[in-house]
Amino acid sequence: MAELNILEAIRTAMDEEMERDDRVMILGEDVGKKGGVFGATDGLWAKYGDKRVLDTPLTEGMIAGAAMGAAVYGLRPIAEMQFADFVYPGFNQIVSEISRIHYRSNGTFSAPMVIRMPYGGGVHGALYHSQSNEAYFTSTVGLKVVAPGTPADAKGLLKASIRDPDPVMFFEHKKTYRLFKAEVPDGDTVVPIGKASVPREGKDLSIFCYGFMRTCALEAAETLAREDGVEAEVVDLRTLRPLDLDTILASVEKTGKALVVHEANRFGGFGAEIAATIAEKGFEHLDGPVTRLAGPEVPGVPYHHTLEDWFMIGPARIVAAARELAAY
Amino acid sequence: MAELNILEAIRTAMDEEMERDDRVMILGEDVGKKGGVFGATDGLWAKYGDKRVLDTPLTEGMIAGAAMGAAVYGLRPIAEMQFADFVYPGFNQIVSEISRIHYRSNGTFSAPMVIRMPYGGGVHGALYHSQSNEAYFTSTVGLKVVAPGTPADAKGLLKASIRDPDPVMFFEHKKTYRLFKAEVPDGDTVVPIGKASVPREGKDLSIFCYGFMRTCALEAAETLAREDGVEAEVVDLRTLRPLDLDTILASVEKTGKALVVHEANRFGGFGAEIAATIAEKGFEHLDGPVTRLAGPEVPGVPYHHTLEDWFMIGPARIVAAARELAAY
Amino acid sequence: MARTDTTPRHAELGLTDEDVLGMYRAMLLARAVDERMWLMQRAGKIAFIISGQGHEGAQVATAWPMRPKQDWMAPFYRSIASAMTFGMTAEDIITAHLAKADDVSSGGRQMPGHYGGAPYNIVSLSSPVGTQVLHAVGIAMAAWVKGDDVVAMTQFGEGTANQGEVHEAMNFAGVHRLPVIFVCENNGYAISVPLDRQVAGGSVAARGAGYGMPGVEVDGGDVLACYAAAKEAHERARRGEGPSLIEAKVVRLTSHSSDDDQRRYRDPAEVEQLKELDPIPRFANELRAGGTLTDEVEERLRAEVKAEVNDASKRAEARPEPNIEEAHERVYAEPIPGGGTPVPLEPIEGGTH
Amino acid sequence: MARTDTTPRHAELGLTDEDVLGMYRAMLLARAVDERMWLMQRAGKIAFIISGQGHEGAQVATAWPMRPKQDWMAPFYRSIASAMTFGMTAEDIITAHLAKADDVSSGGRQMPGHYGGAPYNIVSLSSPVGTQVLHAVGIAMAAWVKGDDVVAMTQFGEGTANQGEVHEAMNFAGVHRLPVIFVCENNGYAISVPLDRQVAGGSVAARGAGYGMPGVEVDGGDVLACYAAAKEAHERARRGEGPSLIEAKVVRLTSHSSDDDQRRYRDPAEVEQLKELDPIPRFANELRAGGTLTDEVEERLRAEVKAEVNDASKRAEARPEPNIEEAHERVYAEPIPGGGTPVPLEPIEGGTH
Ligand SMILES: Cc1ncc(C[n+]2csc(CCOP(=O)(O)OP(=O)(O)O)c2C)c(N)n1
Ligand SMILES: Cc1ncc(C[n+]2csc(CCOP(=O)(O)OP(=O)(O)O)c2C)c(N)n1
Ligand SMILES: [Mg+2]
Ligand SMILES: [Mg+2]
Repeated sequence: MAELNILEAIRTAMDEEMERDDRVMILGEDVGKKGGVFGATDGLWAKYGDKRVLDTPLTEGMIAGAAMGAAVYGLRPIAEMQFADFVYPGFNQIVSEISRIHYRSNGTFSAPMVIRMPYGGGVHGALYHSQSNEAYFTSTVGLKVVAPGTPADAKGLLKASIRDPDPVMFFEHKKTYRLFKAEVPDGDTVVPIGKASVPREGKDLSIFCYGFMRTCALEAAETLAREDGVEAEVVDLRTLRPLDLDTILASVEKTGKALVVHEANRFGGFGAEIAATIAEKGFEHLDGPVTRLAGPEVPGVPYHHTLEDWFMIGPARIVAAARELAAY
Repeated sequence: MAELNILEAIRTAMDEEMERDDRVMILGEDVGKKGGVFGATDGLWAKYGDKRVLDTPLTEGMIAGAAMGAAVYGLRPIAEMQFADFVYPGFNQIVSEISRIHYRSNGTFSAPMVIRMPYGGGVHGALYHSQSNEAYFTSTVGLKVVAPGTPADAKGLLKASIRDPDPVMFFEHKKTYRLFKAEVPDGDTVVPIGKASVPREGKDLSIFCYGFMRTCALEAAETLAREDGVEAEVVDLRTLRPLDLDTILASVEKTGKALVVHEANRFGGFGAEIAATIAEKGFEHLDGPVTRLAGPEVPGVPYHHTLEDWFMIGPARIVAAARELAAY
Repeated sequence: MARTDTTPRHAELGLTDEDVLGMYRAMLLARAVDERMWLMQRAGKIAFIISGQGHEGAQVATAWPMRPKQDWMAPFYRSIASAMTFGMTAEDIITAHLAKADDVSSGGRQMPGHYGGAPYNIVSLSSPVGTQVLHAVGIAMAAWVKGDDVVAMTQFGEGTANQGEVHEAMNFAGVHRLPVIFVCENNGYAISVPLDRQVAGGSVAARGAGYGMPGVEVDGGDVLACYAAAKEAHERARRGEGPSLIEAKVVRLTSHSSDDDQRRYRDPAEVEQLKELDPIPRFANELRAGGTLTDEVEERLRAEVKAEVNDASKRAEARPEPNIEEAHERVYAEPIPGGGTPVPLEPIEGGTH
Repeated sequence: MARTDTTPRHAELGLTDEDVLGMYRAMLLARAVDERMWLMQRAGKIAFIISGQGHEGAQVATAWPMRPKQDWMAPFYRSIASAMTFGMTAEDIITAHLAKADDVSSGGRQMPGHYGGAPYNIVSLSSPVGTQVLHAVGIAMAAWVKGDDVVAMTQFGEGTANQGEVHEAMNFAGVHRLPVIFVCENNGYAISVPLDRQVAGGSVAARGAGYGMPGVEVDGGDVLACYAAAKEAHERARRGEGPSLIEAKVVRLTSHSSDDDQRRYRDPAEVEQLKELDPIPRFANELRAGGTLTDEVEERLRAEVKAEVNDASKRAEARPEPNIEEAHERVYAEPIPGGGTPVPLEPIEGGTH
């Protein structure tokens, strides 16, 4: 077991998969000699060369579309979007093509590929370097959507994503890249897509989260236990599509109360799907309204640090929301 | 009062607004001499000329982006996307630019413009001429989203949208274009954005719908009354963002049961937001789980008529879902 | 076969008489399939048709150098003749239009005109125009990364050439000298919008220079000129010298599609003259002048084609309809048992904070 | 002022001595502001800076023919010198970087480098590269529709030139001969990716031909050549002859931004030589050789600039910070009372099936 941060875990996953399978290649902006703007591909260009770690022109449509062509041909491309905020020029390829080619061709073509995207706020990136835009992809049938919150999950899920026969949108919360180190199993250990984890058990209420919010929720749960005697169960969804309904509903059945937390704005955010599903399928177990704690209804994280702090969700706001729900 | 179908109502709204305000212009593919592929702009090119009814190159990014530039300059552009399915090359401009310029410029710029898009299935259009992709836009802060279901609403809401100081995504269900005629107030009558209507009152359960589903829900409600003695209230949301919470919650308070119906796939669809909100804000009034009836989890409407029928929601399926909920 | 004294043009290009008659036959067949589908549409058997009539010369000629099952093609909705030259059969095309369960393109899931065929290396086409151009480039990139001897070809209209993705595709192909051939079939209209409202400067070929690749304009009704351009582009790609852009000036003999009426926006005189620009009689005349095509051969070919289309239609119509039990299948490559995706190796369970 | 006998180049272009000294001063001021912001960044007062150093010659020169408050500009993140030539003050720029409440660009909502100013006709810039090019075209379109005497200018890098939206913008502008000037500031890198990996064929100017517009390549360190190209483009636009594309070859004297270290990907020898390509001493030498610039004037200008930047910084730092009470405001143009939007005329109520 090595101690890695999330960025290192991601790099290791790609390195191991490229080593294992020569169909795996990386393409994106600045992924080559520079090693990516966050360093996720650092060292891979030197190791695998100019073609398998390919610097593309500054064109996300091309990155997504050419990756799909390569996947159709038989490669296993990993496309990096420099920031999730810049995926939109590639949206047509992702939504019209990558997600649909399998269905539209009656299963005769497929697009096994991964699109990696750093997302999330709290890094002084303002409106265009902070977005949590997972809802655009979780609502798109044909895609899988993954958002790990720990180094082991990042490595194991990225390996699973690269091997997956379907297209996977892989969300990496950039604030977590170097947030902490943790043990990561060596070698070929994968974390299955479609399975949530329960890093903390509790009986009083369930907190559903992913990405950076996992860290915040666990911290909040400690506070709640210490200060309120409230035992919160924390469910880290890890995969957003397909959603692990069994784990979610089992937790709601146990606690009777659900708090859904994410960083993106609330209206139409991914939390709506989680909440609606719990409200429908878990109706009989609910002892309080399914509550959403989400970012404010503004078009993006504002830059100035006090405005950014105002936007971001942290442990304190989770504690406050959980207290209110627990008291219901 | 004139008897118009929805297509005529839309054309009349544009005509009257262009007459009233010379800042209003139309741009899009084939909107000029041909009058649009559905005929929505028929006659306007001949009346207002080549510049105010402008045939653009086949480039949705340009249509959205140039419309925004024109709006910033002071015009009131109406951009037509030939099909909602083809909006994605313009997604970057809509999401990154049009929805955000007001906030990011601290209110000093704005983009008063309308994007009209024919959407929806049931017209043998298959995966790429049938999409109900409203959820991508309802989750985008900074946009308003409108989806009328009657000729009077289509005219009144389009006029309101053209006059609105913010960008409006205007969804026109193409199956409803010529579905029926109904009375439409003459002249300057607008329907306010942000207000639902209640075309049928009922006490047993509430059906929330919009667009073509309004027609289906009303038909279903008649069947339910006749065959089951169940009085369903039908709420036509008309505006999807901002959502008329007062009307929605008042209806739930009255009936205790909510059925949310839309044509798009269920997971992450706009219905999730409606359902989640009802589940949270209307929790105390609910006598049954908030139920969603939505399209299946496939990437689009398949073409063959039996497959298309399988996909589409009609009155019969609404009746079935309502029966189950009423019996809860 | 009667022959003239001078070497015919096609021989200079290395084509045998058989080759050119084969090309001619392919054009006749594509046209016959196309016409049959309009009949079926009028008979209510097909909901929609979008035609390749007028494009057949350029399509057969540019697809001719392509090596079936080795090279790849990313077609567009008018590519009936290209797709058939590259391997699809008349029956495949008609089956797709009838949306039958075993339609090779989509099993009845897509509208007519959305060609594709895994066994033929023809990438499944969607509707948003221009997206396929990037797929061809991605395939060429993959072949280049792997060192495979593969050329990718893609077709699109002149209206589509203005889409951003087409620009991104050509530029990327130019940067890495990828083995890809861009064929723009310029028929002067994008639905109702004429060339001068679509393409600034009026020439798509002129854009090649901005991507460091040759941009050649050819008369799309001159079959051998189209062939020569494509042959050169194919060799260039195989020599590792990179992509080529071919703009073939063709005519759209029909309305945009069965949903359109071109008399609304096209000058009646212009519509009147269209027939004269039909590439099929033009090629026939050339082959007759050179003595390659005789009445007798013509008759035989037309009879063969007619029989082939009749047979194909009959067989296609007899195929099974899709059934709704499968409508929700093949969304993901494999079913997801219990919400999880199978992955090949040992998974770890639970969280690991 | 000492003068030589021959007519100086700038006089031939119709520029007075005052004009060129004004241009030189504008370059000095932009550089001084830029350098000051790096200092503030190192001092922890600014989280991020992205520099225009090396681009000032091309920027001041191309913006010079533009008519403030009549023409429009859609800048990019290196456009410090352009934006200041077109009306923004040193204080505006520094205030934006400090994210103060009354920052004209965004009131502290956007990152440093995202210029905009309603009073100056400078369109608010976002981060996704290239989007602004379409805004400039849309403004030009609106002016053309209304018949206004307005020219729009936009700037972008050579990496950005490959984005699809830029292609769509140029093509549309070419189709309708819109009054817009495209300035590509080619500094040879898009972050770490060099020109030959970005631009197939190596020339952005060469793309003009594919859009029916002149594409001119100029030495971005030759201020007067840039001015001449922009002046001609501006006149052309006003004459209704349509858009122009100017590719100015400039140098990026700094790393891409304060988050980047160009020594990771750029040859040390290349980095070493950058200083020699600085447009400021180049222009100074030209003006000195012509006798327009003397030691005395230089000294005065530098002193003025220094004082201006000091004052601007002081005033900017004293401005108020944004407060969170307003953070949720100005999402929509007006508040939505009770979920409804006010519309000017009599509404109807309820449904009307
Ligand atoms: C992205 C997108 N926008 C709009 C359409 C609707 N549409 C289908 S074909 C077409 C015109 C295409 O013109 P061109 O590229 O010249 O090809 P042609 O049909 O003339 O062969 C349009 C606008 C579409 N399919 N995709
Ligand atoms: C759509 C998008 N993708 C990626 C980025 C990240 N990014 C910012 S600047 C830049 C390089 C731009 O290069 P160029 O256009 O040559 O301008 P330069 O910075 O060299 O002046 C990149 C990749 C972005 N801002 N927007
Ligand atoms: Mg065409
Ligand atoms: Mg550059």
